[in-house]
Amino acid sequence: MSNPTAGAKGTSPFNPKAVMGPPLPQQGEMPFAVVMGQALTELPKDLYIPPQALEVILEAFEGPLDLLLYLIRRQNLDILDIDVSDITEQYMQYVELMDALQFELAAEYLLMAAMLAEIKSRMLLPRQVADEEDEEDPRAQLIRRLQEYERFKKAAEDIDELPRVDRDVFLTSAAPPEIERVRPEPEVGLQEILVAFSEVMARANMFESHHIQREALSTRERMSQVLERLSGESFMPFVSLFKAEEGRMGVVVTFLAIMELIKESLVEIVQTEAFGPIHVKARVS
Amino acid sequence: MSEINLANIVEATLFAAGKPLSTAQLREVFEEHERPDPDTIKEALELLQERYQSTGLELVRVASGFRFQVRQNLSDWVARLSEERPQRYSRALLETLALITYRQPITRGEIEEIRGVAVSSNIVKTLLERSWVRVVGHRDVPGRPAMYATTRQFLDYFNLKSLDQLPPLAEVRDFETLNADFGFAEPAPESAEAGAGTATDAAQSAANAPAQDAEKHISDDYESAFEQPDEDSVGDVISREFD
Amino acid sequence: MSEINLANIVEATLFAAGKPLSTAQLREVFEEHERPDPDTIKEALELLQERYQSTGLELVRVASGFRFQVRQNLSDWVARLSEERPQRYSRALLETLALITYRQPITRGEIEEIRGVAVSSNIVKTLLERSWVRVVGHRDVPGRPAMYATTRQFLDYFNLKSLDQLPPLAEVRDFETLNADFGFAEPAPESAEAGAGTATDAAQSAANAPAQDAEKHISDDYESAFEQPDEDSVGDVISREFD
Repeated sequence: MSNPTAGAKGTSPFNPKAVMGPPLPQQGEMPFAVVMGQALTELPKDLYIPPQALEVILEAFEGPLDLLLYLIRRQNLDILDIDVSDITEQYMQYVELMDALQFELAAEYLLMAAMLAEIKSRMLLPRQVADEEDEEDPRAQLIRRLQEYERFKKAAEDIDELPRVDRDVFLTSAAPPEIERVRPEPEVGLQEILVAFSEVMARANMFESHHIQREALSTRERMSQVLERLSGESFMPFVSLFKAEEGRMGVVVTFLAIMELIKESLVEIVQTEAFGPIHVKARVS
Repeated sequence: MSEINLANIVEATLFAAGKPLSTAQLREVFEEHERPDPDTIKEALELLQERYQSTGLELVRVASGFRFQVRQNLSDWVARLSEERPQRYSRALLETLALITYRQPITRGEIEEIRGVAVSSNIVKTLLERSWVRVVGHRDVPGRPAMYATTRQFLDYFNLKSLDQLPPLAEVRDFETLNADFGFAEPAPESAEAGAGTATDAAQSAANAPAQDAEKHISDDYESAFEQPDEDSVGDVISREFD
Repeated sequence: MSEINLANIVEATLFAAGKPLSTAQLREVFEEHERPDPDTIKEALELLQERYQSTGLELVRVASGFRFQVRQNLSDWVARLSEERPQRYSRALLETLALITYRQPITRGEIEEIRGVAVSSNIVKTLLERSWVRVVGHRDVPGRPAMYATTRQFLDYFNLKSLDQLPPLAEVRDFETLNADFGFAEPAPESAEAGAGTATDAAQSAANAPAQDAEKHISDDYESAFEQPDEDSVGDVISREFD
């Protein structure tokens, strides 16, 4: 059953293999890295950092807030009880060490150092209640930021513990049956064709042609029909292209269509003798 | 929680694999000390075959091993799952179709001349495949290009008795007359509203953005017969997310 | 050949889809005249639930719908199927994801403010590519930074039905105590930290598009849900999932 909120650190019931690498130390610290073959899970008490380890240590922290949190937690202190002065001292030592080693310091660490320095200097001065009306005490600000950061650091750990696909949850599938694919044809509205036509004609600037204006569509349609009937090589009698049952209008339209086809050199007409039958044939070069 | 047993493990493994697994591969998921022999695996497979007897799935053996597959008699339903939404035709295709409609018989070259851009083969192919357009002859010019015309199926699709029922060219330019002529306005005023809206929008966008239009011509060259389907809008997604 | 019935069709469809399907999507595989109503689909799902009770699979509901998945007590065996170890995610990525999850919609700048460190573009790119987060709008401040929110795919990946199934965000201790400890004279105005933060967010995005605003309200509701003790997310029985 899905039970997403279960799974306290290290006791995940979902998959013991979920957590890779060396086991987590009990105090909840992440191992920083393996330096010269040894897992580094804790910073040395005397704050001495082997130079080759500095880079990994810096990488182990997610920024100055994370480093500060670490320093506080290492002393087993509640954030609310921290002695800002002590922590500042330690933090400064770290930053100085980084600096001494020509380490390219992240701007965020220096900014934090400046803030800590300010807090420390304030603490040396007598408290002036009145002056601080509209300005927040940097200590309160820092502690609030630390607390806020810690909430999300914890939330990130919680998310990491959630059962997840391909680690704890495996999806299933079965081979589909043989499927005859029928792709549905797109729908088109007549309106769309008219709009498309008017747009293309507007672009081509061809609306002014009188020729086009006069032309009845029925003639065009009949032209296509006649051409199709003439698609073979043979001659057709001219009169066979007319259909009496279409009435006078049909005869006129067919006649116009044939005239237009002749004009466009699409068909040729042949008359072998004067007043003899006229034959029509599609032009073939 | 269900029992952890051999059949269940084999079942889970086959469904998670997404491909056929051999008996040897199935044995691999067990640690050495608990690994069943091939015959035991086969027994489990037989048991599973029975388990799925009256379901929508079946355990089958194919060349590379065993797999669960959907029963063939359910293919109609499963097919609808992946049925593609009907695509929309591209503007280039609609313009080509419109030109064939109004200027038939017409060659590809003539269409290109009016549109000012090449007509892709895909467009012509799509129209021929849909049986909306046919070749009615070849123009007697070098290359003997095919002349295209519309078909009866085209008229049927648009519910027209003949091309005559389309509005005359002179009126197509004027969208307001077009709607009136077409009788869009008479039976359903609302749909006429919608129709007029679309037409006007299209006309406006065509008139308003000559620069975009020029770009469009270029892209037309590369355009296929279909438009890309629209992605779900973000708003759509988020509102459903919390359903 | 097995019978063609509703449960079998739903079963086959879910297995063939290989991704979660909603009730609405399941109904779509039926032709209109035979389409069952949502309640009937739910009955079929319940029936399947029962059918798989003693098997190696289970039918579960996640954010985007229903899916069959391997029972978690069998994941040790199934995991051995794949050579690759499951991916691990960096702390930076997880923290960024946590902030987006619990503080959505949130900008990169706001994430950086809380984490006290820059968020690398790679992290944001990875989250977007995995479709775990998406851009839901832009904050109406200089630069118009993108606001990120989580997706249904994110919930699916973590086997969740909705955001309120996530473990609640840890409480912040009362600032009154804090001030006392430090001997500060005035009570910190930030005591209602979470509420104040949200209110500012809302005010900032108030000028944005109404659609985004609407979205935001939805997320607000869910955000407030995090602050309260979770009542029904833990060990939600499947039978209730069908309600």
